[in-house]
Amino acid sequence: MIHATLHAYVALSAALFAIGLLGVLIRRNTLVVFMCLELMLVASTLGLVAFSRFNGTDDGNVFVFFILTVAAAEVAVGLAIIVALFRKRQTIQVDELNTLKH
Amino acid sequence: MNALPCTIYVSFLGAVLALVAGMRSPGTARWVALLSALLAWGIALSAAVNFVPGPGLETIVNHPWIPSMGIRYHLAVDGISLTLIILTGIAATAGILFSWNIEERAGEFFALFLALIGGVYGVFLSADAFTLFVFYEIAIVPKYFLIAIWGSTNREYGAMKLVLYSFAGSALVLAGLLWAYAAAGAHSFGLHDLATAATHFSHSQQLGMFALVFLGFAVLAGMFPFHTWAPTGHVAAPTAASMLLAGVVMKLGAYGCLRVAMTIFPTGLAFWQPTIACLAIIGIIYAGLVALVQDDFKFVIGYSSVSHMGFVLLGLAAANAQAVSGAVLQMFSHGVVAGLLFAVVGRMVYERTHTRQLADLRAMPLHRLLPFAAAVFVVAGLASMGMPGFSGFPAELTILIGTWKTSPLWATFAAAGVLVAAAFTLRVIQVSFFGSASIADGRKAAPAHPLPPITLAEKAGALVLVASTVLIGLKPDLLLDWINPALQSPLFQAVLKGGKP
Amino acid sequence: MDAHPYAFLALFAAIAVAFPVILLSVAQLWFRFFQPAKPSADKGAAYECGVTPTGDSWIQFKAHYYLYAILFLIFDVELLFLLPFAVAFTGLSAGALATMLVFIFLLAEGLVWAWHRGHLEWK
Amino acid sequence: MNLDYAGLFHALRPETSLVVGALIILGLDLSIFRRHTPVERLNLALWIGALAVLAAAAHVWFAPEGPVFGGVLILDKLAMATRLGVLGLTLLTFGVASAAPAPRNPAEQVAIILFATTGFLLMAAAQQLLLAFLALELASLSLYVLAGFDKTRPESAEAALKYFLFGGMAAAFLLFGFSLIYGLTGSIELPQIAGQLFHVTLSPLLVVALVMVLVAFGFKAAAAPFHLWAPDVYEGAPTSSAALIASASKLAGFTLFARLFWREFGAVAGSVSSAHGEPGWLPAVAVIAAVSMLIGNFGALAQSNVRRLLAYSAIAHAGNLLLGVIAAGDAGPAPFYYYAATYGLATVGAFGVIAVAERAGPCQKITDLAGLHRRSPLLAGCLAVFVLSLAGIPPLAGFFGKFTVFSAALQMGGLAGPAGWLAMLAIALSALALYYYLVILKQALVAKPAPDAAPIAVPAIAKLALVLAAGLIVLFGVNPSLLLGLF
Repeated sequence: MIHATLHAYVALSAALFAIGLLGVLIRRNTLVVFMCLELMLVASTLGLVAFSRFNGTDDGNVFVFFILTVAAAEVAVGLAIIVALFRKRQTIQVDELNTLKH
Repeated sequence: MNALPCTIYVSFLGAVLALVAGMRSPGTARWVALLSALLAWGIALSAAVNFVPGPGLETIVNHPWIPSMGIRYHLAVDGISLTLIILTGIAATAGILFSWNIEERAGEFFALFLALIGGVYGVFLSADAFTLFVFYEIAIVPKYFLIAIWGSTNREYGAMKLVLYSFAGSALVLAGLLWAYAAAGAHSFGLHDLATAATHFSHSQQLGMFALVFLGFAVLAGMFPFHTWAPTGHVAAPTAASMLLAGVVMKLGAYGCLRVAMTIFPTGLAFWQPTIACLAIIGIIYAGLVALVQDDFKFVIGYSSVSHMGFVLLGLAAANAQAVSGAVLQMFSHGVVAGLLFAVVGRMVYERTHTRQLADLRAMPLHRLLPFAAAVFVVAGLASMGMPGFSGFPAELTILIGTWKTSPLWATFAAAGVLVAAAFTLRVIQVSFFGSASIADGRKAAPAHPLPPITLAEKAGALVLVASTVLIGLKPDLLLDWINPALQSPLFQAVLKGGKP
Repeated sequence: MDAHPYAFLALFAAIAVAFPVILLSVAQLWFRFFQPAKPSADKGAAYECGVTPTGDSWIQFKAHYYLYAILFLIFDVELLFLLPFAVAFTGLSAGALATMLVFIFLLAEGLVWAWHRGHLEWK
Repeated sequence: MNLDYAGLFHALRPETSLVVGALIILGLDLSIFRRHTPVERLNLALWIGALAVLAAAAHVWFAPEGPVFGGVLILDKLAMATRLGVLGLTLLTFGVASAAPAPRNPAEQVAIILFATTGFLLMAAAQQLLLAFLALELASLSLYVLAGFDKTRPESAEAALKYFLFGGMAAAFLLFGFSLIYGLTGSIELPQIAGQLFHVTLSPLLVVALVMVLVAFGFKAAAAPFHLWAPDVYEGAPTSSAALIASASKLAGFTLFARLFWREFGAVAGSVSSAHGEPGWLPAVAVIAAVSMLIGNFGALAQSNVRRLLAYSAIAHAGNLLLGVIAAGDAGPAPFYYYAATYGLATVGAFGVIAVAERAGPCQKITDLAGLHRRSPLLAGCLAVFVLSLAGIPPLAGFFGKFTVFSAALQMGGLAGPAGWLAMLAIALSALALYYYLVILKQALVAKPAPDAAPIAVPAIAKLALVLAAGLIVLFGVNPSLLLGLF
């Protein structure tokens, strides 16, 4: 089996995080932005697992359990908000959300 | 002696009561306000009667307020603060008498008025920098509402400008005090402790702190070029408020300069002395000249009080025993006289003729329409010119002599300022009251209906003020005997020594 | 030589790929030469069992089902905690058991709440 | 570590009572009261919620000090003070909610407020990365829902979405930072992490981690340049939610912030007390604080909407609070705690006044407050107290908050270093700030009411809450030792 170094894992999680952040910043569709948020969470999850493995402590793994739960809760709340907004505004494009003046 | 703090509490309590009473009827609010002001004044006078002049502050109350920061609620009195407390009592009583005709939201008016007065009493009584600052800011905010709600011309602009200037000044003071407090090791805000600690500060620190604190207070004292709030504010303010502004609030600034900035940082004073004196003289002459060309009666008075406060600052800057005592005397004198002038202009004349344009006033022979007002205004004018027999004379004379000791040049310029003051005062007396109807060139002629007569309240208020200016003019030692011993205290000795150029 | 024991898998895979490819390419050729495209409105219409279709076929479906999705998600994630709990069950102290029971109770309470609010009835 | 569950349950009694209260509210609302009008259901829920909060406060008051469950939670003076403050602010928020029109499902609103408060309580005491993250998320998720609670207004949902997106991003940043910290130190317990970091130097990875966590808290605290969500949320969210977001969550958030950075990264704090300070997170925080003060104050000058004005002033206050956090290293948490608590009081009060005023018509523009002194003298008086306290006028609590924070910052080395300059900047800007606060008061106390403006009737509960808040502000301002004595 392949033996990846810790750096590989950290690099991968950093890359995932960067991709997610990029998506959050440039995508206009709320749902896609939303997925990118989850991607950022998953990135740190990967980091935690890797660190947990290489540190030899279990804290990271436990942390991951809770992150998954929190992510699920975030999905629940986020979806609810998006649906509520869609019912009012018939759009989920971020740049069309300009009722509140800037 | 121990009754003096009650002046503060009585005023604040009176504010609350006036607010409550105002919900029932304006009349009750008026009487509540008048009674509490009289009570406070009476307390001050009774304290003055058995006041033993001596060097240094005589502690009245002193107990820990915020122990973790070494802040104490410390009230004390000496001759200087007693003088100004008496002045506050006079101004407050007169002010309430002259705002007897306030009908709209009277309760709130007198509540704010008394809150301001309470803050002023507190400043004059504090011996702890934090306590002093708290009372100082309590005195600032009511001014905004007094002017913005009950004021006249351009009131919201005037009010905002005045309050922002004052608050910016107090921010400077706060910065300086906090800096000194931190540099002193954050043990105490007591004026005495700070002064002792300040002796260990580096020279540059002293200069910086003095600049911050003095400038902050001097803004409120109307020092050139930070005086511009004063004329607009005075003009916009209702009569009683401008009486308080000129009479008492500007004194807060001067008092702060003397009691806080100068006594804590004498070294700083020694450095900045010429600058301050220069600004003071510019203020005297510039404001006088501007007053000479104003068309608005109230602007004349507004600039005149800037000019007179210039004398106070000059006396402080000269920083020798005579000049400083003269400055304090001038604070008292100007407080009374300016109150009188504003009372005549704002209440007696404007409320009846509804114009303050000198051109309009000259068209109506006011000395016949309002003889009492004319008489009072002449007295006040003479007093503010520094005519012998009125309080202005000993005050400005003492300042000039004292300043001469420090620098003859300054004294000469200031003397020129006296002449300018005489000029614009005579002009305004002549134009406003003794202009004859013959020159009515199409302007608003003499009003058809006779002007309403001067009310009893106005007469009472005017008499109080006239009496005090004449009394002090004839017998200045009444106050000087309090002031001079106070200047013997170590703190002031440091000032007077450090002040030598 | 005897083939690798899994060689036939490769063979099957090759055939599995080749078969549809061949058929599709033949169909493509047939279409190209014998049956050029003649599009028309009737042809393009959505098929409604012979009835002429009405309205747009891109209608919006009600989003009510997302509540089910969310509820499912929550209870799906619950497994994440229940599995380790079940595995380590025998070695758990009373306190841990109580903690877990609190957790399950809260989830169940949530379900009951959703049920009572009528989020489980398909409207 | 031996897991002491009894101790855990014992220490979590405040949170337990809150959650139980929420469950009771939901249960009653579904069973007995489902036929009643929304207003009745709201009042019932509010009363039960108030009882739960009081019970929690009692538990907090009598809780023993010390670490809990192997140091996952720490119940020290800061935790206790913050918990009390948060509970008090939640009570006042209930008062605000009682004044606002009842939403379609009131019980859920109160229950979610209680859940958010539970999150705040845990934030106040968390001493472990996992618990800190969970507490923060519990609070944040509840607040997202609350921000979008008014289903009748699209602004509300929009505010919720913006808040959610920014908050989610903050959570991701926080988590990534945490994962790096865990990787660097191999532990998620603050003390161990601190012990580990004591040896290491400022490695690039650690810098990344610090920046990530800092950004996350910048978002949560609405500190510039991460403040963009604040004005929209304050404007769009229901008034009671905005009050909670602006007050209790600020207090708990800053407590967690200070605890995390001083307990965990104390070794790599760097220094801002001298002109050439060592690198560390303190200089970064100082920069954020300065930017927040500037953007907040100057942004507020341009506002014509009272809620957005409050939002920008909140940004400015966040800058001052960061200054307090910086100074907490030397002066302890008392100054910034006092500042945050009294600021929360004033903000809740201001939003309470807005909520009551909304009963008689919309209250968005500053001019909507015109002539408040005629329409309801009580409201006008309370608003004056709150706004002047925000402006920092003695004898109100806001003044002493600024005073103690600035003096603590100046004691870090006078004007020798950035801390001192920052304090000076803050003092100067507070003079500027008086202007826009007076603009509000000018409408409320000076201007004449609009011809069609009706007098406003203040409900009893709201009256109680407002007077209580105003009284507390005066009390704490006149005698700050009441709060400082908690430390």
